[in-house]
Amino acid sequence: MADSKWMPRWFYQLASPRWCYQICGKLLPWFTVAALALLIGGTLWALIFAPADYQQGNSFRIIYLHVPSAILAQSCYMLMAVAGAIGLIWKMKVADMVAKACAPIGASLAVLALLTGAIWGKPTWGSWWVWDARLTSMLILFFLYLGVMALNSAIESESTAAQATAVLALVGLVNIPIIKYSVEWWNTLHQPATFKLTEKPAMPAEMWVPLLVMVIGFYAFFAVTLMMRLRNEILRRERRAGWVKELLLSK
Amino acid sequence: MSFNSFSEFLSMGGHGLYVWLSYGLGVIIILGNLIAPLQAGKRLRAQLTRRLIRESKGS
Amino acid sequence: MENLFCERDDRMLFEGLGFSVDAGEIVQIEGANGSGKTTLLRILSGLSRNYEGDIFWRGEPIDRVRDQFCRELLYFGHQPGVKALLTPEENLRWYCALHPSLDASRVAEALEQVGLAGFEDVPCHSLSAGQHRRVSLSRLYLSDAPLWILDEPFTAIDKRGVAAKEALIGRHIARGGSVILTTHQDLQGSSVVRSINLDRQGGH
Amino acid sequence: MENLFCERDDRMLFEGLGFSVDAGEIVQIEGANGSGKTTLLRILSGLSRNYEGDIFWRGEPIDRVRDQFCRELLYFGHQPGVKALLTPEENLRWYCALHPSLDASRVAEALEQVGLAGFEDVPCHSLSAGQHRRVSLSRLYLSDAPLWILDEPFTAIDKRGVAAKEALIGRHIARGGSVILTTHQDLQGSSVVRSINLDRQGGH
Amino acid sequence: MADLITQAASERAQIGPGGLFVATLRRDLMLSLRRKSELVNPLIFFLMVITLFPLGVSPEPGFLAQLAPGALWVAALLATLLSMDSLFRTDFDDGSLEQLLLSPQPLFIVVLAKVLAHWMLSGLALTLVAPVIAVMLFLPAEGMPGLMLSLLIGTPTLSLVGAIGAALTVGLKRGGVLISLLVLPLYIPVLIFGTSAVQAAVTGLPLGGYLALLGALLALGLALAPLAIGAALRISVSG
Amino acid sequence: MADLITQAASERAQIGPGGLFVATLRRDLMLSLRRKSELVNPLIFFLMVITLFPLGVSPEPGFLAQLAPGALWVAALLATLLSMDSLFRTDFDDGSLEQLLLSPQPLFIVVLAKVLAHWMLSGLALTLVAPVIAVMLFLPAEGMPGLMLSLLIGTPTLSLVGAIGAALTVGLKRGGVLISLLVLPLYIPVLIFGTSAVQAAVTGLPLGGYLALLGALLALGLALAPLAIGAALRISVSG
Ligand code: HEM
Ligand SMILES: Nc1ncnc2c1ncn2[C@@H]1O[C@H](COP(=O)(O)OP(=O)(O)OP(=O)(O)O)[C@@H](O)[C@H]1O
Ligand SMILES: Nc1ncnc2c1ncn2[C@@H]1O[C@H](COP(=O)(O)OP(=O)(O)OP(=O)(O)O)[C@@H](O)[C@H]1O
Ligand SMILES: [Mg+2]
Ligand SMILES: [Mg+2]
Repeated sequence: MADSKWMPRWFYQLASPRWCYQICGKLLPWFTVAALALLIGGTLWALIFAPADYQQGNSFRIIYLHVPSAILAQSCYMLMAVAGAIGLIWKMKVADMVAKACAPIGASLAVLALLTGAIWGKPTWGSWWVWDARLTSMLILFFLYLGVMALNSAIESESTAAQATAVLALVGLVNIPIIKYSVEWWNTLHQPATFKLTEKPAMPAEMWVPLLVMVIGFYAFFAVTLMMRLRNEILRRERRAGWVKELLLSK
Repeated sequence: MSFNSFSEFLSMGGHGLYVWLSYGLGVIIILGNLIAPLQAGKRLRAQLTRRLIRESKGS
Repeated sequence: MENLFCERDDRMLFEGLGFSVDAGEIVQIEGANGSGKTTLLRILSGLSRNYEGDIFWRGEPIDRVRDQFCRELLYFGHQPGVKALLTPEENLRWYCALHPSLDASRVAEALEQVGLAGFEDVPCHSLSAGQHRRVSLSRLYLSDAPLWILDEPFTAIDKRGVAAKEALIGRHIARGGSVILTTHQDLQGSSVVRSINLDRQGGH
Repeated sequence: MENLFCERDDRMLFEGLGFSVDAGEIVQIEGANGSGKTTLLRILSGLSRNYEGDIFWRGEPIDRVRDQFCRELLYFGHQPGVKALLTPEENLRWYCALHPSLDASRVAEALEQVGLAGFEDVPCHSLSAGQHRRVSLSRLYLSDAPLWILDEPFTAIDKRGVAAKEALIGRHIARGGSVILTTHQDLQGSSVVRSINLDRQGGH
Repeated sequence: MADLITQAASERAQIGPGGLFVATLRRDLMLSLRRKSELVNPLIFFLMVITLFPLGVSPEPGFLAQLAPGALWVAALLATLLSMDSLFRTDFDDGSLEQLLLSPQPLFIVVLAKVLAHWMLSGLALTLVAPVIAVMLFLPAEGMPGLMLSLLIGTPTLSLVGAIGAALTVGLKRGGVLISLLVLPLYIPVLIFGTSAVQAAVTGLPLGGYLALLGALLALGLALAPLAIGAALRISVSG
Repeated sequence: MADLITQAASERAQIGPGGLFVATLRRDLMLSLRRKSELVNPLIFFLMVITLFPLGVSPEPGFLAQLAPGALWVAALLATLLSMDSLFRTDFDDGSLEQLLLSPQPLFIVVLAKVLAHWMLSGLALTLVAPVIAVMLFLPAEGMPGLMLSLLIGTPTLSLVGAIGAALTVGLKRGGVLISLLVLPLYIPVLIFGTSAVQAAVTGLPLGGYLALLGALLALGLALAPLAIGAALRISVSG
């Protein structure tokens, strides 16, 4: 775009689908190895070596999936909205594609957080679902993802779909902190801490270190799947470009 | 090592169902997120290559 | 209007199309049903942004002078943009507020000229198909905008109505305006018509 | 069809209008916008019952033979009756189920004849204005009904399309059918046209 | 010669009333399924109501359980009512309704098919998701059969009666009657018997009586409503 | 010569942005008032909900009083949401929206006028009838000011946010999205603060904090929503 002269060089490069495709291809093996190592190591640690919680017993081990997926679901939304904004303002195609690739990953992670939470809730609170602040705001985040995905699939023209989705994601982004605080406030008002989530400082190191490993592993895994989706999306949209034709025919 | 035997490990102190259900779901979702783009990518490449070959023959 | 230059690149419908419209000129876009006339007009008017290529208005890229361009444009699409629950007069008054190039003081006159005298305060849903479109067409009588983009303006209009509209377009041209239009009927009275045929273009 | 006789009495639009349509005849209803053409056609087809007077079908008052009349009538109104969300083919299939005079086995052929081959499975909302109307018009190719009532069938259709439709009407007439239609364009090829002008009538 | 034409038509394999019924049902289902964005998609509405009540009223399980039977039935009723307007309006706007009235096939067939399609995507769909929603509202498990049976028998009546209102108001461009006001009084008996059935089921009382009453209302509706709808449509289009 | 034309236009007494705002407001109000038969007329919807709850759930005053704040706010929210879809859809269908986007006047003026018109016939109307309805649901008299104030400050935000969803979905003919799905998550904070304010008022707690929060949301909405709506409209029409 003519009026974005002040953008640094790497930004331009990122904007080139071809460059982006190649750099993703180079990074993918490294991230895959890291993700696998961290996730498998973390899971073994979490399941076998970490001590049981004195209150919740072994059901506590669900935390090693639950918390990373919950954190990732939120980070993913932020990435999606930021990428959407970049696509909207600078008309950068790659950013649109990143935003589009984020939505299904984020939604699946939100599902994982919701399901593991629900499963955890049964032994801990005695019911699959309660209208608790965190649960409710996670459910709403999931709805936001659904909305973004539905809107994207409903619009046929790809550039229009990307723009519309970006607007929605941005509006949702403004709203996420508002939802979080309103829901938390609402809940503490009506239902004074019947069920308090375990607080972080209360955790000994042999419990939270594997958690940290899992969280980092989840980030690596997120990067892997995002890059894979992004590469597909680049290929699909740039199918008329010369370099894609060369690439495909060279194989 | 916080378990003394394998059966103890499986039962997770009575919470086996919940723990294994969660981890099962976790594995499914992680693998799904890896397999889905892999397969979509394969299909897409095959489809695009086929079209390219068709077009280059056609012209 | 010195120079309007327009160049487009689109995959399916037309490729490498380029033309310019000068003051005092009528450009008629021709083509069979589905050949992309409406699509082209929507792109030219700035409604649709799904295109590749450049459009210039008075020598400037259109995105730079969007505001000025809107001020000087009158667009008439397939849908007449007439509210069935409002009367012709109410419909027009709103358009006058919306677009500075429309002269609110001549609404009654315009309605009379399109043959709707006596129907000013009938809600549009009890007008006939042709009268409905005439309500929207009466904007042409109010407009000072130099560029008119008209998509099949004569649909459902009777012969006398068509003749009157053609005369109006002729007068607009004479005043130095320009018109881009599509129609499946032949333009009869008008002289300075240049036509662009979309059927020749592209793979459709 | 031996004898169709029709007589109407209405306050505002037309008074003492009376005409009959024979087999192999085209009757063109003429008149300016708002002169009552659509109103007349809706009355004739039995959609509107707000009239005074008598209409006969094959010599019988129409209310007596409503069922038979519906079976032998094809009506085409201002609104094309095409669902934007369905594909042309799905649209037509439903019409075939609705009306026994339409031949479901020829849907593909009819779509090809109106120039929509290749668009069978595109939802109608992404068709152009003319293509949209063509979907509805393709019912004419399917129909065995002796009487066609067509309200401005050529709107938004390009010239080649109009010629094809006129040829079709000609064939229908030759087979002994009859047609009542309105249009603001001139019928070119057709021979046996009798026209009835509503402008002369009534106080409008 | 003219008679030849007519004869040709009658010789062809004709699509009878049964075929028309199926074709209309398919068409209407297809239309609704393609237009997923339809605002008052009854299922979405249902889910919305269920999310909003805990947030708006109180998340307390005991209170929600008490609220559940009524809230579910009120939501079902509103969902039906809100989706009713579009039953004939889209057909009217695009001209299909005129074509429908000019068909020589019996009108009540098309009408019944349209109402059935509407019910399948509102009443039936609601009945099927009701258990899930009831769990989220902490309705006791004993109430489930009563809830599902009463919805299954009661909602078709809602669709039939609502269609009369929709047919009466379809031609109105301006002013006049409100479909809700026409229809709501007729809905009240269904609502009362329906919630009574659920409450009876929850408290373990026999609910056969309520279900029989709902069934009687349905039979009455099936017998009379199609005629009324057909007549109302003819009047609306002619006006 | 061409420049003469442009000059003529600029010499005439022009209708400025203020005039456009008033004209659009008048037009939208007129349209809604003429189309009285509109199904999702928020007031009718509100009244319906209030009639149905005592019938469907329980006529007990104590229970109803407890239900009232939430039910009123949920009804207000649903009424807004359901009437939202038509905000731009009718303009889109008949081509006025294209004209609107081609106007040289700032888009947010028209958008604000349309949202204001919508709010006057939904949120404002609801606020005005809310006391009557609250009495019918046995809401204690102490709750009234809280109810009215929270509705007055909260409902404009609902209209503003809903309009974003309406603008995003207006071009969609087929499939996919549900305006409700898009907008509902964004409504939750308003619902929570709104009902909290009413409940605080009923129990005699200070409600200034909640009202301030609702006001902050409104300010945020007023600042950002018109931009988002305008962008969304351009995107939708272009697609
Ligand atoms: C469907 C049910 C549940 C959902 C949707 C849910 C959601 C969440 C979310 C969104 C977080 C925040 C992650 C972050 O950003 O740090 C979280 C953290 C957490 N959850 Fe859950 N949760 C659920 C059930 C449970 C249950 C039943 C427990 C255990 C009793 C639990 C224990 C925790 C813990 C210990 C944390 C970490 C706290 C922290 O790091 O701040 N959750 N959950
Ligand atoms: N629903 C209605 N209520 C009241 N008056 C109506 C209604 N529909 C049409 N009219 C009036 O009846 C007259 C005839 O309308 P009609 O639609 O028959 O005209 P037409 O000859 O078909 O015109 P066109 O060529 O524009 O289609 C018009 O003057 C119109 O104002
Ligand atoms: N929303 C849409 N999505 C996808 N394709 C579309 C859409 N609208 C139009 N098209 C396609 O684009 C082509 C051109 O349409 P357009 O409306 O520009 O034709 P037109 O020349 O104006 O025809 P007409 O004379 O019938 O008005 C058509 O083949 C149509 O099928
Ligand atoms: Mg066109
Ligand atoms: Mg007419």
